Amino acid sequence: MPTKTVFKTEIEYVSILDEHGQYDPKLGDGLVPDEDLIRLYEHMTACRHLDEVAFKLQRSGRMGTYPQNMGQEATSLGAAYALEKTDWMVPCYRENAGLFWRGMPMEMVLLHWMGDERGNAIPRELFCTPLAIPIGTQMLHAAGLAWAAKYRDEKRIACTFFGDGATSEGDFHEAMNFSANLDLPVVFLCQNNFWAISVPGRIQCSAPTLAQRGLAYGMDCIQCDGNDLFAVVKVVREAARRAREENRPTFIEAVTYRLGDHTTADDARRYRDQAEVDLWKARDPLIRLRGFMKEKGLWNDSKEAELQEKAEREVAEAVQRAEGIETPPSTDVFDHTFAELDPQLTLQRATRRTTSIGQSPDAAAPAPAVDGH
Amino acid sequence: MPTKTVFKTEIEYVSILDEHGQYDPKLGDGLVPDEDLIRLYEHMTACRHLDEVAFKLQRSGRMGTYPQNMGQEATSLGAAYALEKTDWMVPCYRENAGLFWRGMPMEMVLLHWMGDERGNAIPRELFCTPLAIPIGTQMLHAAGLAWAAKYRDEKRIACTFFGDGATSEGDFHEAMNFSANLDLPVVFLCQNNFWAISVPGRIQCSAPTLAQRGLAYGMDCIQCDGNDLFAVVKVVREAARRAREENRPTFIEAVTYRLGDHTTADDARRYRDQAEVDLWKARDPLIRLRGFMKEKGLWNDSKEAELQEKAEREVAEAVQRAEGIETPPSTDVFDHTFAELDPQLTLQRATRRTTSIGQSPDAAAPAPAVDGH
Amino acid sequence: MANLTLVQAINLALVQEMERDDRVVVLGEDVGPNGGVFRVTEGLHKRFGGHRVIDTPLAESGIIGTSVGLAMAGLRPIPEIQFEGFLGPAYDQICSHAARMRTRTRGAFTVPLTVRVPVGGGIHAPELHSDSPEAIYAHQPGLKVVMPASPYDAKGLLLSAIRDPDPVIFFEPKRIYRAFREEVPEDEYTIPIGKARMVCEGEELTMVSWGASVVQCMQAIEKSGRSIELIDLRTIYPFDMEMVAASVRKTGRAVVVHEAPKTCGFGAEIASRIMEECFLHLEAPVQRVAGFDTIMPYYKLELEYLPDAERIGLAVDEALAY
Amino acid sequence: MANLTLVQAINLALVQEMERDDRVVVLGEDVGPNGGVFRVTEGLHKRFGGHRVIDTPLAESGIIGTSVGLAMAGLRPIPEIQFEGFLGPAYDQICSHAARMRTRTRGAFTVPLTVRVPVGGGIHAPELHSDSPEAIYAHQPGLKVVMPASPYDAKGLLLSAIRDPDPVIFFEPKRIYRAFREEVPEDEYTIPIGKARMVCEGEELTMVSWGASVVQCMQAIEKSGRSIELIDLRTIYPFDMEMVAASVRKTGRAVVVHEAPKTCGFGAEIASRIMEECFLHLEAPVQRVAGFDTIMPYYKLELEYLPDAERIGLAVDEALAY
Ligand SMILES: Cc1ncc(C[n+]2csc(CCOP(=O)(O)OP(=O)(O)O)c2C)c(N)n1
Ligand SMILES: Cc1ncc(C[n+]2csc(CCOP(=O)(O)OP(=O)(O)O)c2C)c(N)n1
Ligand SMILES: [Mg+2]
Ligand SMILES: [Mg+2]
Repeated sequence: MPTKTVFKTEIEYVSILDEHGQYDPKLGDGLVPDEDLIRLYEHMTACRHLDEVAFKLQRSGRMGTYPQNMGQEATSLGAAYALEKTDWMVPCYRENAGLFWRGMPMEMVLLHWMGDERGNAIPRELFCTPLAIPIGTQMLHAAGLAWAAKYRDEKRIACTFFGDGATSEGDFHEAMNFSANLDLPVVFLCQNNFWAISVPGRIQCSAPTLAQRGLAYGMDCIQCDGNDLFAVVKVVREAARRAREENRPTFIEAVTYRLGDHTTADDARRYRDQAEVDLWKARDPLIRLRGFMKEKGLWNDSKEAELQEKAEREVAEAVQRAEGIETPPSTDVFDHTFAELDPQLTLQRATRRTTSIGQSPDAAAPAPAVDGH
Repeated sequence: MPTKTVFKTEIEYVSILDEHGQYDPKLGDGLVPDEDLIRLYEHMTACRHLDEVAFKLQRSGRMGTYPQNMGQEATSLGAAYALEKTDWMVPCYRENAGLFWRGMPMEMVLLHWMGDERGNAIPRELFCTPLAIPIGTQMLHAAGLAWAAKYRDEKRIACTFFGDGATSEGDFHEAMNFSANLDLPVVFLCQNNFWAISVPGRIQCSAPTLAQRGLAYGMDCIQCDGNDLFAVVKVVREAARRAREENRPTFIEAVTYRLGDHTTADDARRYRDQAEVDLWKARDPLIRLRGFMKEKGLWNDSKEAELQEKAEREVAEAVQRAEGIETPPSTDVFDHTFAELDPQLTLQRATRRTTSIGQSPDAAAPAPAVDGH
Repeated sequence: MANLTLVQAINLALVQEMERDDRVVVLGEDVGPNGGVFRVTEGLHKRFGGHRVIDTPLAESGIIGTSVGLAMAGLRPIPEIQFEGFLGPAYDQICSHAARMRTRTRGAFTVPLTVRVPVGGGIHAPELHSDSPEAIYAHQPGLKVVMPASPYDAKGLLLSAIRDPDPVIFFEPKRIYRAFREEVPEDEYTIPIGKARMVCEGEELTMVSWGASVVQCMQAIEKSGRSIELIDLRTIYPFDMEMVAASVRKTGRAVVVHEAPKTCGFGAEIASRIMEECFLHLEAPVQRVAGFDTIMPYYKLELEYLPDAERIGLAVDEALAY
Repeated sequence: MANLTLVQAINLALVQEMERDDRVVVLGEDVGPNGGVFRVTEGLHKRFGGHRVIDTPLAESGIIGTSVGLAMAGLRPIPEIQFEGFLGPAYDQICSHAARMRTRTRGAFTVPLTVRVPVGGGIHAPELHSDSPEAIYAHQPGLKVVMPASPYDAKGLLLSAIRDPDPVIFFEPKRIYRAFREEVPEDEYTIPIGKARMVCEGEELTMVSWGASVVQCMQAIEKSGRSIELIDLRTIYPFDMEMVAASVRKTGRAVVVHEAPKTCGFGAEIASRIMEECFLHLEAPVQRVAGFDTIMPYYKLELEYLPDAERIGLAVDEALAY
């Protein structure tokens, strides 16, 4: 039936260091200096270690629900590495590796999952927004942040992180569409880990690739091996350049896998096969990078042992800091609702109650004892 | 940088009878029998005539805001013609031509715009949903209706109509994504008329085609000349078949133009050039079809004069019926809130007020005079 | 008759109604093989198949919007929204369409839809997993809003909701999902929407609450040693003003308790209605023990936010002393 | 000083604030060359350019969500939502993010955002163009909700809203967009958020209203011939309870008037607060003259739905006779 072709395109996949250790020097060389590689690997290791400790904290009742990052460290970290330190990072909740690279104190992430808003009081100079709990909503903030940077001609871009599931939300579409049509300097980085809790990727997107989501907006889009640090650095760096210099957004699908449960509240054995997990364990980004560094003579077992110890210490200290912080006073429930509290809030804060106190505040019984701290 | 191509595609454009009267018999012959062609042209004419009358009704205060269909009749009608009469039509608000073909009484559409819900009390056997006022929301209903038909194995599909602007809404994305991933028998028909009120198409979609919106879902997608009745019939028929037989949805971009203002509340001269309008006036689907029918010997000036008279009469009668209907009783404000009114609503209905009536209903003052009818 | 938790009672209602009526389908995020994040739909996928228990894309507006279509076609969809904090993206489809379709079409189309939503705080959950938006939906004409406070009620109310010809938002207080068990008959029974439950009778004061707060109210009553009548509303809209008014006319005093923020919470509606209908019987202003007019805090401070027996007791004392 | 309509007063405020502060940007559907469907942004695009006055894609969640980002970065975005009926798709970005960002981050990020939204009925508009959702947003902690009832107030309140460090929903009653003119100073002035306006003083009864209903109240008061004190709330959250309470303590009687449905409308909050704070002064229950608990009807019947002088008068008579 067709009478004329009006659009033609194709989507590419980038891999540099594959799961078998095969490395493409043409694409990879010069991408990441050796000393950076080592630091990146150290970050991955610390992140992985935090996952283990956090899991135990949750199990022993010292922390609430926690989502492990295990398996996805290369995507998060590679992207953070490819960005300028003053570019916005707009994460979901599985970006520990990247956030730590940026300088986010480990205890802030812990505090968040310990049910404490102080974990989100992110120093402005980190250019990171808080973890996003409602799925798919933060990409619009990234678009707005990038827009503001463009408005002020700051040459700052925004990179936003999200999962495969998030691409099903209407807000994802609107963020992509705003960015493409208003020419906003945004990098959309989808961590396709094949699962949204128990729902398989096929239910979120039945197209051959998730990357092609970008075609709907005429956006540059590309797929890469998300467990390959080099590939991630390469595609994010290129996307960041395009955003910074041309105000052109990019959609990146980083193919990766969540090795752990969705969160500590989840039991992935209920819905996925161990065989699949095992397959991906072999593709673990840490193993892969370590192998590469060993081959290159950058790494050895004693360095590894040292690093493990260091990571253990670092995490333990962070946990100590997070647990050591005093419980916030109950006035904290009130104090950040507005810049200035209105009379009703002021009264509720002072009396710690919502009931009226008769004809005049003086007639009130004393506030409950909980006021103490 | 790319290392492997993982997806390749192209998008086609279908045109059969172009604006210069050029006709492709290979694609067009056998598509629409001559007697149907005449009936379709009659519907277009009636629809066009209603537009003119409605405009005048609005200007003289006899009707509220009204959106003209002028220029887009071929898309709406071609699609309605290509569907089975028991397929769901899920329109936006510029589908008069198609709805009339389906059998929607003209006065119902008038009643709607006269601010009367009775215009939406659509006989079940028409398989049409009411006009959708909130943009972009009705496609999800189409997906649900199609899903129900599939659930019951009814071989009924749903075709939903919407504008270029609507494709910017999150709900559009979710409807497309649900349909593609859950294999729902839906035809998505976008009337790309280049404007969403005053906002040009470039702001809704900066991709080369709107049709490629479908690629994000791995959906079949195609572009066609929306002012070419034949092209619309062809692509919708094919899409309907695919939906019915294979539960595969299709996204169609019908390229057309809104010759009138957005609605009677709009003044398009504020934001678009007359030259653009003139260009599209030459592509008017009515002129084009009439020319074709004349060429084929199916039509002549006396038939045209007769038809104009008939259309005038038909519209006048519909207006008379719509205006002749009695104002609904004020109890109509209440009676369709629920299948059964709860006590509070029953009281509000009986007393026509929301104020309490003292300690018991008997103590109430009489209801206000407005109760009369 | 079995001793069930609230989760189990809802599960049982779903199973029985799906057996009885093949128009019933369950859809949402993770409701399939995983049985829902709270395991409310556990076993349904296995029993009824992927045809009737459907894992959807992660999109709340899509879940409700397609459910509206399913319902318009005559099915009885039961979408689950995973937490009340994620009702937001579906707000428009609920309020602009589900609630309006019958009115809009003068009854030509109806939307017999039951939206199941875990609700409320107290379970140490992350942000946006602990809110109480019932007043938002009670303010939208065309919706019914239900919130059971016990396993027995949950089963009976859910059956009524599913069979109701109009859209129902069915809030499930997650704090008591597994907090206690109750005898729940295997046999079919329904509890009418719009009828409250008299939890205990009393002479001195009327306490009105719903959802998980009913437990806090019971604790406060026990502590107080006073003769207090406790009404569990069960249905937020339409609510059982008859029972509330009769009680307040008897006691002359009332305290309303809920988790949602005070301002414009459903307590305001109840207090106003009590004033309107029992004015001459009132010995003291109706008191509202509610969440503060602040964002529900992260869980470290959630117990500072939620009404507890102490705050309720204080209100009772003051109302009685008035 | 010029004699301006409400539309013109808002336009003037926008122009002046954009001149003063280049962090202010205006965005939304049709706000650019078309000047907005109500012409509120008329001339802005020409004056300030497409850089600062931006036509966006047709997507309300996108408009608010990107505005949240713009505001987090320190700009002062003023998004327009074309009609209150289309706030629905943006509900989640408003309530889950704009309202919560300061609390969530302990002030590290703030959202100084002013959402402009035409509101209310009475203009013969299509479906979903005539609602009054102010109570919905008043119930969400972290938001301020403003609704001017006159051109003078509109200008002063809008400047306060734009300069407010927190998110403000600025409702513009479309029924009085052009219904009357008022002297509006060219010079800069602001009206504080949270302060009501005493429209007229009186001794027998207090009437509280806001938005377009204030006009209906004035008509009812004139008709009644009684001494009635009329308070125009101007701000819904936080509202000026001080002025309301002082008045009711004086008059002993109150009637609240609004267009939104009665149940859980903002009238419930006001009535409850009056009871809480003026109980011993009340001679009659506070009455609510409000929209019915039904969907706002299509325009043929909209005047049956909206409170008018007659319905208000009846409530006044009964409250006075009580
Ligand atoms: C709006 C919204 N809906 C539902 C949830 C519950 N939920 C939390 S995580 C999750 C799955 C997310 O999947 P994906 O986007 O792929 O991210 P991943 O966890 O796999 O990294 C769901 C459904 C939520 N947080 N927000
Ligand atoms: C959710 C929503 N937002 C805004 C509007 C106001 N509005 C009515 S029509 C329209 C433009 C629609 O454009 P398009 O989808 O291209 O359809 P067209 O009118 O061109 O046929 C807008 C913004 C609306 N009705 N619903
Ligand atoms: Mg995932
Ligand atoms: Mg259009």
